[in-house]
Amino acid sequence: MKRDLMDIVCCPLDKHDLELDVDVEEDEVLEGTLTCTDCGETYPIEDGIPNLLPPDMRD
Amino acid sequence: MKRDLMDIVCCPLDKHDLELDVDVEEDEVLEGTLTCTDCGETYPIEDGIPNLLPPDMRD
Amino acid sequence: MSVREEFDAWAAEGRDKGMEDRHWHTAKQALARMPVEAGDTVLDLGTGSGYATRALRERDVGRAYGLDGAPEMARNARSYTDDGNVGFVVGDFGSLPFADDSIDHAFSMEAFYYSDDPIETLEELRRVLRPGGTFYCAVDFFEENTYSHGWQDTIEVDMTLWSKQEYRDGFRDAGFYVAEQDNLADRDVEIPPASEFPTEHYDTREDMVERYRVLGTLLTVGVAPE
Amino acid sequence: MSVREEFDAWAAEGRDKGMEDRHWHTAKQALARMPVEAGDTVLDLGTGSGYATRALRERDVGRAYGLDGAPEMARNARSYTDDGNVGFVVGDFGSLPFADDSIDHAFSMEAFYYSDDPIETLEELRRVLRPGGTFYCAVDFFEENTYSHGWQDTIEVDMTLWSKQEYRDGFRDAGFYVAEQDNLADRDVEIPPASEFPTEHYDTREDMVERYRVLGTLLTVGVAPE
Ligand SMILES: Nc1ncnc2c1ncn2[C@@H]1O[C@H](CSCC[C@H](N)C(=O)O)[C@@H](O)[C@H]1O
Ligand SMILES: Nc1ncnc2c1ncn2[C@@H]1O[C@H](CSCC[C@H](N)C(=O)O)[C@@H](O)[C@H]1O
Repeated sequence: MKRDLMDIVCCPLDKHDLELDVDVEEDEVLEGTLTCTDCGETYPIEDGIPNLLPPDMRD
Repeated sequence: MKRDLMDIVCCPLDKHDLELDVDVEEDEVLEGTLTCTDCGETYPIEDGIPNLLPPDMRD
Repeated sequence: MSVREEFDAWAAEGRDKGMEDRHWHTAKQALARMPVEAGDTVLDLGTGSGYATRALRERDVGRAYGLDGAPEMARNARSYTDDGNVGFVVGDFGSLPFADDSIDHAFSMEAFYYSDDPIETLEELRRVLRPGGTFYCAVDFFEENTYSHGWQDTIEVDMTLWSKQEYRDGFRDAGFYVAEQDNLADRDVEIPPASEFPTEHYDTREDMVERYRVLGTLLTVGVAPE
Repeated sequence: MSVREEFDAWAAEGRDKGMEDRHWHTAKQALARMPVEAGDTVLDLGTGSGYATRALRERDVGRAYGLDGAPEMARNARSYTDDGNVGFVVGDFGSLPFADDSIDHAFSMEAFYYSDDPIETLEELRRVLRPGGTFYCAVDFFEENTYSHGWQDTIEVDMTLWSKQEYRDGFRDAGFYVAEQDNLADRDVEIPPASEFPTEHYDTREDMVERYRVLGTLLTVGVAPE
């Protein structure tokens, strides 16, 4: 994901802003974590794709 | 014109309600006059068709 | 010349019927897309022969009104139907004789660009449409359709030649949301084989195909906000 | 079975590409009607192979995002483009991970009816669209298209079978204005001569013509109010 996705993305559960932690970045963020600034729920970024499914639908 | 046109028709100039005077009526109003309840401008109904052009465009 | 004089003359010559036949090819497509419901009140601006007003009524709307600035057009239109829920009114695009929020949906074919002041006309439409009401505006005379540019020379009423982008911008300037824009292909007009070109109007078959099947009729759909 | 399991399996079998080829026939018509402007942010719901996301980007929008509930679909979609202004997100229709008013226009082809709760999905869309933003919802699976009714038997995700009227009502229940509804004819699919019928799927040529050229794809366009 490109960093400018942060402008519009939010926590799918409570719609609060997310915080980005980057593990691997090239042209875009390839691995990392998005954390809700309100409820603290975390969402993984894998192979450049953020997984923003509600946690109970993730697996 | 049918009388139910009165529900939605208004003076083209100031958008106030019109008052209907009927001269000839069969199934619908064939001849008559529409008069603005505010500015007093009159609009003819001829052969069942109201002429609601602004007066300066009428002829 | 005034709209009244120009188009009263057309009506007297029976040109209302000829337009109906030609315009139906694409007007029917625009009409089919309109989200009208049973009981709605709908308006056809620059109704000419009134065919679109009649077609909307067939979709079970409550009342369908056709407005035209030429009394002879309205008179002809009235003579083509005896449906009591269809009515015709003589009036001008720039000063609509309808109350605020009184119309559910409005349609116009090949008429909008004759307006004296198109933005004013759009503002008037916004005023008379209820929130969420649509204005389906269909025109063959537009910037990208270069084949239409010569029409102005044959008509004494001033015509507005907007591009697709100018239609979107104009609708927004007047406070409409723009919901859709499309070129409606005329698939009904017959296009002769290549050997018959040049014709009176087209140098090549490709030109005529571009005019009708590609450029067709420009439809812009506006939605009135709250 | 969950959306994730069902459609991850489809992605693994390469069915995303087959859908792209078939759905393009009518999806391209819906996309062409969208009133997008340069710089807009657009969203493709249930993006599959991502073809509509890519097509919107070609219209010079600023950013085009495809959302899909199946990670393998999003992974495939990502692999088909290296345009930095196209992005893919895994997420569910019922809990969109986008801020209020953050999207200019949204599109969806053959995906909406998989939603767990279609009204909730429409409400979510209304929330993320800015006032005046549109949702172009295209489906082949709808009540009037009886040829599609059997699909549910082959898919383990529950599908919503709405009629044209139910689409209009559902959009309005969720607070959308309905700007347009249309059946987009698939004119690209080849229909064999009558002598080749019955085929595996159609008893008669007339049936196949009705399915593709008449019923086609149902498009409903909603506009988000203030
Ligand atoms: N300013 C204006 N106010 C009201 N009617 C107008 C107008 N300018 C043009 N018209 C009307 O618009 C019509 C254009 S011709 C198109 C007629 C019809 N809609 C059709 O598709 O065939 C004429 O009948 C003309 O009288
Ligand atoms: N509830 C849900 N949330 C997110 N995506 C969903 C979903 N239900 C179905 N989908 C996705 O919607 C897609 C339907 S298949 C259609 C794909 C593409 N739009 C095309 O036209 O070909 C699948 O990729 C599936 O994973």
